Amino acid sequence: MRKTSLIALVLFGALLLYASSGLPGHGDPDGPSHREQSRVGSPGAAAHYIRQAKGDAASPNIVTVVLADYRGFDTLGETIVVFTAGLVCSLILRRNP
Amino acid sequence: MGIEFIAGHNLYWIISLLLLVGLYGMLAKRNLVKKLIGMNIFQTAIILFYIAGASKWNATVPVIDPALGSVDPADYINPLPHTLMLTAIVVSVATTGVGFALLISIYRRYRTLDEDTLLKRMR
Amino acid sequence: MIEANLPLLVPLTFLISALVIPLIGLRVPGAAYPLALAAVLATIPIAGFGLYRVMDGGPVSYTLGGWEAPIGIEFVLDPLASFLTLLVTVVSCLVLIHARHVASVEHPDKQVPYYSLVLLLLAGFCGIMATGDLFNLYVFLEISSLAGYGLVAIGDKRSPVSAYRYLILGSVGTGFYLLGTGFIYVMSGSLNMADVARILPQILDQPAVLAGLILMVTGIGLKTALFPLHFWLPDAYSSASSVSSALLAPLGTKVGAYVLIRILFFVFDPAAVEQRVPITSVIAWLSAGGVLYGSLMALAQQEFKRMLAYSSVAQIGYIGLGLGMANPLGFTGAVLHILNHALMKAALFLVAGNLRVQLGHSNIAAMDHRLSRQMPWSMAALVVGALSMIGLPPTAGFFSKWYLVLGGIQGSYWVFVGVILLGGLLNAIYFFRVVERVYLPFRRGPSNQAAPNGGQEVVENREARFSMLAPTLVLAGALLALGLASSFLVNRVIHHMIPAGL
Amino acid sequence: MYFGLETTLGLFLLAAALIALRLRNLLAAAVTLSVFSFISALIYLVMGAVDVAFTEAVVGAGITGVLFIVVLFHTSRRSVD
Amino acid sequence: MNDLSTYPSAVPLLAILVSAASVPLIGISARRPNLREFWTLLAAGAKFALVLSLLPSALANRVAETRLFEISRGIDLTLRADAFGVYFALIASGLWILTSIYSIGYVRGLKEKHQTRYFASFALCLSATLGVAFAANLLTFVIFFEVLTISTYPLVIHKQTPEAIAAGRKYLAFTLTAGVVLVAAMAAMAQLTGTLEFQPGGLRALQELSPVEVKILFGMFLAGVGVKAAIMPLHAWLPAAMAAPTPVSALLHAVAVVKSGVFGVVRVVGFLFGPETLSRFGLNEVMLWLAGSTILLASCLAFAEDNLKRRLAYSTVGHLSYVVLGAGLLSPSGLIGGVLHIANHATMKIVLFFCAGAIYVNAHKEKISELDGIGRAMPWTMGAFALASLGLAGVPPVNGFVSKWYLGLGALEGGSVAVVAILLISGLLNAGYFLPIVYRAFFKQSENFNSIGEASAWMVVPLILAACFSASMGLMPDLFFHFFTLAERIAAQILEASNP
Amino acid sequence: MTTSSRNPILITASRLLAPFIQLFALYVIFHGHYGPGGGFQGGAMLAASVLLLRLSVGAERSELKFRKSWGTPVGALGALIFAGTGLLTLLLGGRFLEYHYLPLPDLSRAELHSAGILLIEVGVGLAVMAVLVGIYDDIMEGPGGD
Repeated sequence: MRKTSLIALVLFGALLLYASSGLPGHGDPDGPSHREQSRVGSPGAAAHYIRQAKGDAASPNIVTVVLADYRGFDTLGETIVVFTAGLVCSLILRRNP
Repeated sequence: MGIEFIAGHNLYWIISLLLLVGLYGMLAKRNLVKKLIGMNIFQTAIILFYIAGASKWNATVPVIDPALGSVDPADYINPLPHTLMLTAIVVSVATTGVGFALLISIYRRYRTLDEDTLLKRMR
Repeated sequence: MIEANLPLLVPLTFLISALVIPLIGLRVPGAAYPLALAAVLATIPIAGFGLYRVMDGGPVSYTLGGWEAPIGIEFVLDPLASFLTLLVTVVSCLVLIHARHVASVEHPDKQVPYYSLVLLLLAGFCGIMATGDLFNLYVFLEISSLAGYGLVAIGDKRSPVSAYRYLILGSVGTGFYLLGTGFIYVMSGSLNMADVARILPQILDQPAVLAGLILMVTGIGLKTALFPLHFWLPDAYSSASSVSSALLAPLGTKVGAYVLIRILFFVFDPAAVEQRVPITSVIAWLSAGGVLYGSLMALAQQEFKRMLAYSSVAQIGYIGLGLGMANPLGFTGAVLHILNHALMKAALFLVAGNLRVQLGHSNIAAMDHRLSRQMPWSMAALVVGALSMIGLPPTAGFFSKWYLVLGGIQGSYWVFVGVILLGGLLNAIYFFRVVERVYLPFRRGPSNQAAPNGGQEVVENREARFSMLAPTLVLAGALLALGLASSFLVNRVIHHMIPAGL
Repeated sequence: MYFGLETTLGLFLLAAALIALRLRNLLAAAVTLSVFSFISALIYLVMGAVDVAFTEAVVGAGITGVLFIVVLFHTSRRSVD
Repeated sequence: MNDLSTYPSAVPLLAILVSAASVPLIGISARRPNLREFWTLLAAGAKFALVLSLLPSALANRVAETRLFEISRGIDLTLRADAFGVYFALIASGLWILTSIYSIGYVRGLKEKHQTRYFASFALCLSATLGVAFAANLLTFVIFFEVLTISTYPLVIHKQTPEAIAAGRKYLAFTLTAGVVLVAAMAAMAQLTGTLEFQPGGLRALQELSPVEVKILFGMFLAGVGVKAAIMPLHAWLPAAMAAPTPVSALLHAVAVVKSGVFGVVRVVGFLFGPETLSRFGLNEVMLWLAGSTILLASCLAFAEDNLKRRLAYSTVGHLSYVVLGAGLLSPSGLIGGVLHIANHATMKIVLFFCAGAIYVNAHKEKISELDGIGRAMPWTMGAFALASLGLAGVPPVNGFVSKWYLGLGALEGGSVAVVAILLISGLLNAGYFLPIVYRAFFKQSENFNSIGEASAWMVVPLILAACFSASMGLMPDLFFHFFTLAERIAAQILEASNP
Repeated sequence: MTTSSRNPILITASRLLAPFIQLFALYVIFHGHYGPGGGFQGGAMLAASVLLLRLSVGAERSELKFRKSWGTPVGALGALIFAGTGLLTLLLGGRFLEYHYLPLPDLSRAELHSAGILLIEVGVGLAVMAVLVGIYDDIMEGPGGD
């Protein structure tokens, strides 16, 4: 296990180093994820959120709007994850749940 | 490799190191609690990566500020990764919670949290 | 109503019934099982209708919250997804019917959280199938993973330890997937699979994109137990309770395989990726190793469930081989094997469950030929499952291997063809060992003092009850029927799944 | 968006992670993990992710820390590595 | 003569299903032996009648075909009762009737256990054999071939002694490996030629392949079907499988398994590769060498065996290779001889095994050295034994002579004197290892068998019938079922299609 | 061991503190619209306040605030509020979670979305609070062997 995990770590580190060379610089405002349009012309989600959030949900906190509205289903999933965790704990630990 | 490249990427390298540290903790540590600590570090590093990817120079937090007037995407930090990471944090807490439950359950049965001792007692 | 929300309905039904069960269970704990069964039964026609619609009129897209695709989350029901959703619902329905008695014997006072978790697991699986968004997939992956850890933790004495190892490695897997998604998002600016698939050809040369792909595939490979990443699987499946392993073994790894297909073939273009990183070849070679390793390890096991678990490692290898060949025939074989293996493994794990409940153990060394008369039907199902695992015609198992072999020959992968065939023979050896022990008397060894009353021993009937037997036999029958219907499946269903890039 | 600040905090973060993994006293390790969470929350804040920072502070430093300590009280506090 | 016309008919399918349908009936009536045996006999009779009804059209070059449904892309599960198929099916189903009657006497005489399993497996086995006979393409063939493998296994291990279990393992190891090789060969065939359909005279597409490909492919096919045909390096399972009850051995050796193997060899040679391809790549030479050496070696090994059934087994190994030899000659007479030998050897060998079983049931003797004087106690049995022995040695009045004669003619047509020599030598060897048994039985004195008489009528009648049948076949080869005409048809189909 | 100390100062302090934390938590949930905060954070803080009471006063007495067996059912209820909101819009003809189909009169489209967000934040908060407290209670079940 020791040797294999060492190999795994080295490979993983090399992969990360290789990947980081191609990432857009940290804070680069022209990064692909910040653009208004992607390379193939589909709308960039982030820019759309920033422009539309207030009008769409009457709320200045964009993160909340994205969280609960645009990507509300993710949040439902997140709640379910929490619920699942609680259920697992009571399944494992509770004597008579 | 110019100074700009280093300035733009040094955070990624720190994140990479953190990822490695976390993974090391999960794979190589013999104590089960340490594995969980490693998992937390690993997940925090991933979150950090997303947040770093979201940041923009000269932009403000993603809360619309009426004082700014018009809404220009360049003025606000990308909110999407933040949202995703809120979910990821919650998931990580949930996973940790399940891990805790399993730890307690293991300790109840085997009275140890050390992997080597555990393997011995499982025979 | 139903038609407009078709892609969402199956996961949503599971989710909501999983939430309702604890509320009702507070007052009426006995209601958990009927509710869970009702939910699963309700999803089968929906999933069937979904498959029919998709086959009839092409993929169905559904925007959650009414936000169009790259802005909001999209659910897409395409042939592959709807087919596997149907598979999940049908197999889980049979396992749940089987579970009624088994679960009440193995963990009687935990019905409410247990069935709720089962439904959450299924919700996670079906959500993974239906979603068209990379991050949403992660969320569902986590739901199913967490439920899976919980289900594995209920079992024999060592189950929490296996569950803990599963949790740590599963977290590494989902973490890798999340990180890979992060790379893809940072490079492409989108999380929607279809959108990403359109953007990717332009940025495929970027190291971060390839690294993202590798991370995602490694992460999902961990969840799928693709060969060198399989080490959590045998412990987890063998120490979990009968119902849990009967649910997880046939379905859990298959869902992982589905995600691999989705990412490798639908988001990325395998041919274009192959020019830069030989990822499909690596998968194929590792899978070939997995087939041999899993089969050899299965050969060495003394415990039936553990043997089945190692056999799973080998069977996942077959699926990986089919995917790694990256040609239509191999792909067909892989998808067919996902179906067949889900049914075979479900049948065999149900047999293991019958053994555990009726005998109290599933130790191969402690079985003897009386078993074939004590539990004739279960053992018949075991034989059919074994024949299918070996890949003998006309059982279903033969045809998936047939397509895999055809794919291997089409791509001139002679080594893989050899491995597939050799794997079949190894399968024959380790299943035959069990069948022989169950049907034939062995006069040697310390168990010589069998037959106490003068040779003509009285064998009492210890066959499992009807609710356990019926699903087992239905699955065994399905193995025979599907073998004959495989061409129909391939032409009418799987043919439409083959991605355009192949 | 302060370049030097981020890097400095990042190095602190790394140090906290290493310490948390090295400490043999698990209670101390758990506390260090809370510190780790807190530093990461600071970094999120510096990078403009206020919501994430808030959540991380509540969860990482709060709930997880409490649960960690409770678990350690119920199990063993020492680790061999 | 060669223009085959097919017409849709359900009869081939019914012929297969009738014995499969009897399996559950046999299972249900496990507690009522008479009813159970009634089902077996009923199925056997019905099956034979169905196959017989196909004979006229097969003689008229009209082929009944059941096209069921697609089982793989472009390949249907198809049954086609062409001359060769009907020929083999007639032998199999006809001898099944005799074997069933004989089995009843045998298992009751020995009070065997698991009789239900025995008869059920038997019925299933026959279904598979007919499937092999009627298979219109390779995939159908392989499916039934594998079903045959599995359904025979319970028969091999029937006694459940350690010896029988070991034999069962050996049997499965050989046949399953062969099945795997066959599947690989089939897949390669499908990819290279795009079709798996059997065609008289072989597939044209094969001639466009490179010699290496064809040779490897042929080697794989030969290995795949050759295990069941017990070609020499692959024969080891057959003597081991003698641990099975005698009627099973009779079935294995005379009808179902090994004959499916040689049937497969002829199918592969005549309907897949075709004489032209084989002779172009010199592959028939390989077959001749393999078959020739198998014949001689097996005959020599038979000499060394004292166990009667094992000696018969080695004799079988040798005689199967006569068929392979006939196929390898690629001349009309050679093919006729080879094909005829399938039927002739089946009838003769089944007599011999029936005799061995009768001796075992009555006298509990298995060794040849213990059979001194048994001929006086069991005159009918040993008389039939003598007749069949003579037939296998190739002595004229019995049918073995006919096929050997044609094989010899074929060898002369092809100008291979070596083959003629092999035939002569093996005939002598056959006589050499069979006649001493007859001699012992009738002319040596012993007190061992004073107290026993002839076996029960259940066993003696089928035995005598089979012996009479093989004798009359020798006198008039075309007598009952037009076997000779069928063999001519088959040879003509194979050869004329390849030399238009 | 028991984590509840019987120090009267601690008990009083935590009893005094808890309502304020809870108030702040509610503020956080509802303030999510305008600044940082939302259901999850608020729920976690609510849980923290309950945990504070449990830690200081002891589980037996603080159960008055939140009963032990409530963990999963209340969690399910919270998640059900969320899923139910989505289901409601779905039943009223919209897509899942398409808030402007909510049956609230006299509200503009944006306000309906705002109301929907509020609704689900409440659900999330409830679920998170219940589950976190539930996990704590499960862990505190005690070290009995099984």
